[in-house]
Amino acid sequence: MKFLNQAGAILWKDLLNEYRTRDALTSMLLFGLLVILTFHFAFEPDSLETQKFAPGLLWTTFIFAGLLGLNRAFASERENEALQGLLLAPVNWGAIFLGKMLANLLFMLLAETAILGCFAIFFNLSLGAKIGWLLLIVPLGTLGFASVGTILAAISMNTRMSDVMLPLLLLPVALPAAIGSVEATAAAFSDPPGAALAFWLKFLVVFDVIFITVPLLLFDFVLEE
Amino acid sequence: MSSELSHVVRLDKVEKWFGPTVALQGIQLQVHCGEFVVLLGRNGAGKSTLLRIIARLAKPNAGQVEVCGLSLNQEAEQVRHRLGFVGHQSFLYRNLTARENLRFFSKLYGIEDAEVKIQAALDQVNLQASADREVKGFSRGMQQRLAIARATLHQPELLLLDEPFTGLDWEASEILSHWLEQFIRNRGTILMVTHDLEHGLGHVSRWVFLDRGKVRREMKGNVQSIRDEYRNFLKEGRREIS
Amino acid sequence: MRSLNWLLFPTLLLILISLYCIFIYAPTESSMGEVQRIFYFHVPSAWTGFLGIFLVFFCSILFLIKNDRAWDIRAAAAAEVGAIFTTMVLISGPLWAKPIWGIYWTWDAKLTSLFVLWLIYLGYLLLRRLLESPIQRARLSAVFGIIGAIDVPIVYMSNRWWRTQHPQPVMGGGESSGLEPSMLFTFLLSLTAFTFLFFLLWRMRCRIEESADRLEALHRELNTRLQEGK
Amino acid sequence: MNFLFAAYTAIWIVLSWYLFSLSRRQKRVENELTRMEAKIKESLK
Repeated sequence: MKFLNQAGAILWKDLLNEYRTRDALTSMLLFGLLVILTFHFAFEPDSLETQKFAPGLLWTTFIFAGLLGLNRAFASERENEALQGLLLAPVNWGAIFLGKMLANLLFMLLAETAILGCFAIFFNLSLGAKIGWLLLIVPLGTLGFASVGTILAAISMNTRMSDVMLPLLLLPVALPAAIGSVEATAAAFSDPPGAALAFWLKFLVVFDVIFITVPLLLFDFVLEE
Repeated sequence: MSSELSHVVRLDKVEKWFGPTVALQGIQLQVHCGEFVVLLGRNGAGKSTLLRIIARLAKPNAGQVEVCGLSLNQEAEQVRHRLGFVGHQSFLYRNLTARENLRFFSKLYGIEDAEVKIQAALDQVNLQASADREVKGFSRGMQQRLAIARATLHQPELLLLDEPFTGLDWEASEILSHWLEQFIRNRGTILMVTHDLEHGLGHVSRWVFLDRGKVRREMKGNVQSIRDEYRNFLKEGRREIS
Repeated sequence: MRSLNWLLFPTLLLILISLYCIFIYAPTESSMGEVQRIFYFHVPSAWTGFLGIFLVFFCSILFLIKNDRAWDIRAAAAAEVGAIFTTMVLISGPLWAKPIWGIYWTWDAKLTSLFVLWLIYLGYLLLRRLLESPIQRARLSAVFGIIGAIDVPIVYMSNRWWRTQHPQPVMGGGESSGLEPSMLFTFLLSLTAFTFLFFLLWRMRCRIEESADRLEALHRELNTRLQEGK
Repeated sequence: MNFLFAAYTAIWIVLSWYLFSLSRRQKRVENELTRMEAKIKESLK
């Protein structure tokens, strides 16, 4: 029970910290809008084409906006030189991982809903019935990125070029989550939702389970001096 | 406040190196309950490394470390309940208010009826006025006082201080020294690292001289009596090197 | 070179024999012609690439359990040698695909997961270079080694299932499907030769790290002697 | 035919470069080691 309180405390601190500065959310959202702008000029899609490209474009925006958020994952500890304060506390470091991951997940989901909204408006995409499916696919896919991303952010924060190191480590490892999410979204977007949708959702669940338990076991080694 | 234990801190043949440079060699050190021990020495003598090893922020390459009778590797979590650390950095979150910082740490340390204790801690270091102001507006002195409140919120038995007086104005140093006296009076144990002899050393019970990673000498007595001893200790060290 | 002898000579011998088999003994494959001989070192180097990441996984776990520098050295060496072999695969693959399919790269499940494996290797090696403190470097690269290794089969699975949506020319059929006995023999021989070569290079790389550690220990020894002014 | 030759030489170039770099690193460390041992012996006198 103490484990959840501690994770909750870290989540509460990160939410409060983000509420005060709001720098992670704004940067992610602005980045999303910029990507949509570049997509417009790069592809000039009419609504038929965007229907076909939507899953790929959407998730590319989510992934790279998510990367910005993950880069900020341990920023509050780094900028305030407060990481040692956490290590001094009698905290199971898995709780730190859980708290940080949930915070990152929340920020990414918030940014993604906004980006999805802009996407629908700018590319006048009729989401309508698909919203239901998206409410299932987006969190599952983002959870995969948030969990692996949090532990890799904790690893790359110790290197000199952490904002270059994180994408380099995360993108190959999180590729299955990207494939699963895009395929599931594509299946959801086809009029009678494709048969593969159920399959890829199950795949995402398996990926998420693996990449939440493994980091929970390994996180003690990541924070040690 | 502290259990009757022969030694609060025991270091046995502790070694620490970073690649080719050796930081600590064969350290034998004991700190008994209620003692106020000060580690003296030039910068780079290994004082801070030693403190970080006791605070379990760093692991020794060899040797045994025991805090409050608990070995650091097995019972790390119990040790952290009994240990308070104040260093150069304050470990505080600048965008949160003083009260929110203390609330966060009280949750981490699992402290019951936290609000009452937070208010008491803030009164003790007289930061009640700015309790709900964001820490980023605090002076260095105020931050250090808040850091002390944070480090002692969970009533630790052992307080580790890493040059706490650096950068403090007169008033903050006074509050800090008074506060240390009080901590010692309630049978707490303090291990402090410093290289200046001006502040808060009224109640020191033992001085440990550290140089080039080794405990060279231990002395008792008040600040005045050891001042010149410390000066020629430094001169001696310098001659050997050159 | 004492400990290397039992590895060096058999490896050299195996390589020479397999070279002979690949170019002379094995018959030319009917449909693809001479260029099919690339198969005899393309697939074995892929196998050694996967062997490498498995060893990184295995040694990293043992390092985290035992906290013994020797396992960290073995993991790092396995990653470096594995990366070399994966590079060889990514060079020979397209050179084989061009004459047969007319295209340099097919996003086929095997080749794509090898490409991701290569990226994971590069991430691992770059991570090791960017981490200054030896303790942290060992531990953090072990953690990433484990995560990366767990990910490789998942990448292969997701690619294979992705493939079933729109099938593409699959690279050279199954490993040894429809091979004449002499071809099969040459393939297995080349496979053992590559495995021996892998372990030889791995052993050599470990020895360099070990002597570098001894050097560092001597430096420490010298520093303490000088400090003490003895 | 020349693709076979190209693939084959490419592989052996990569392998021999790596072998060469391994032996170079090995030699460098070994020289340093012998030099260091000499220095230690001399500082013992």
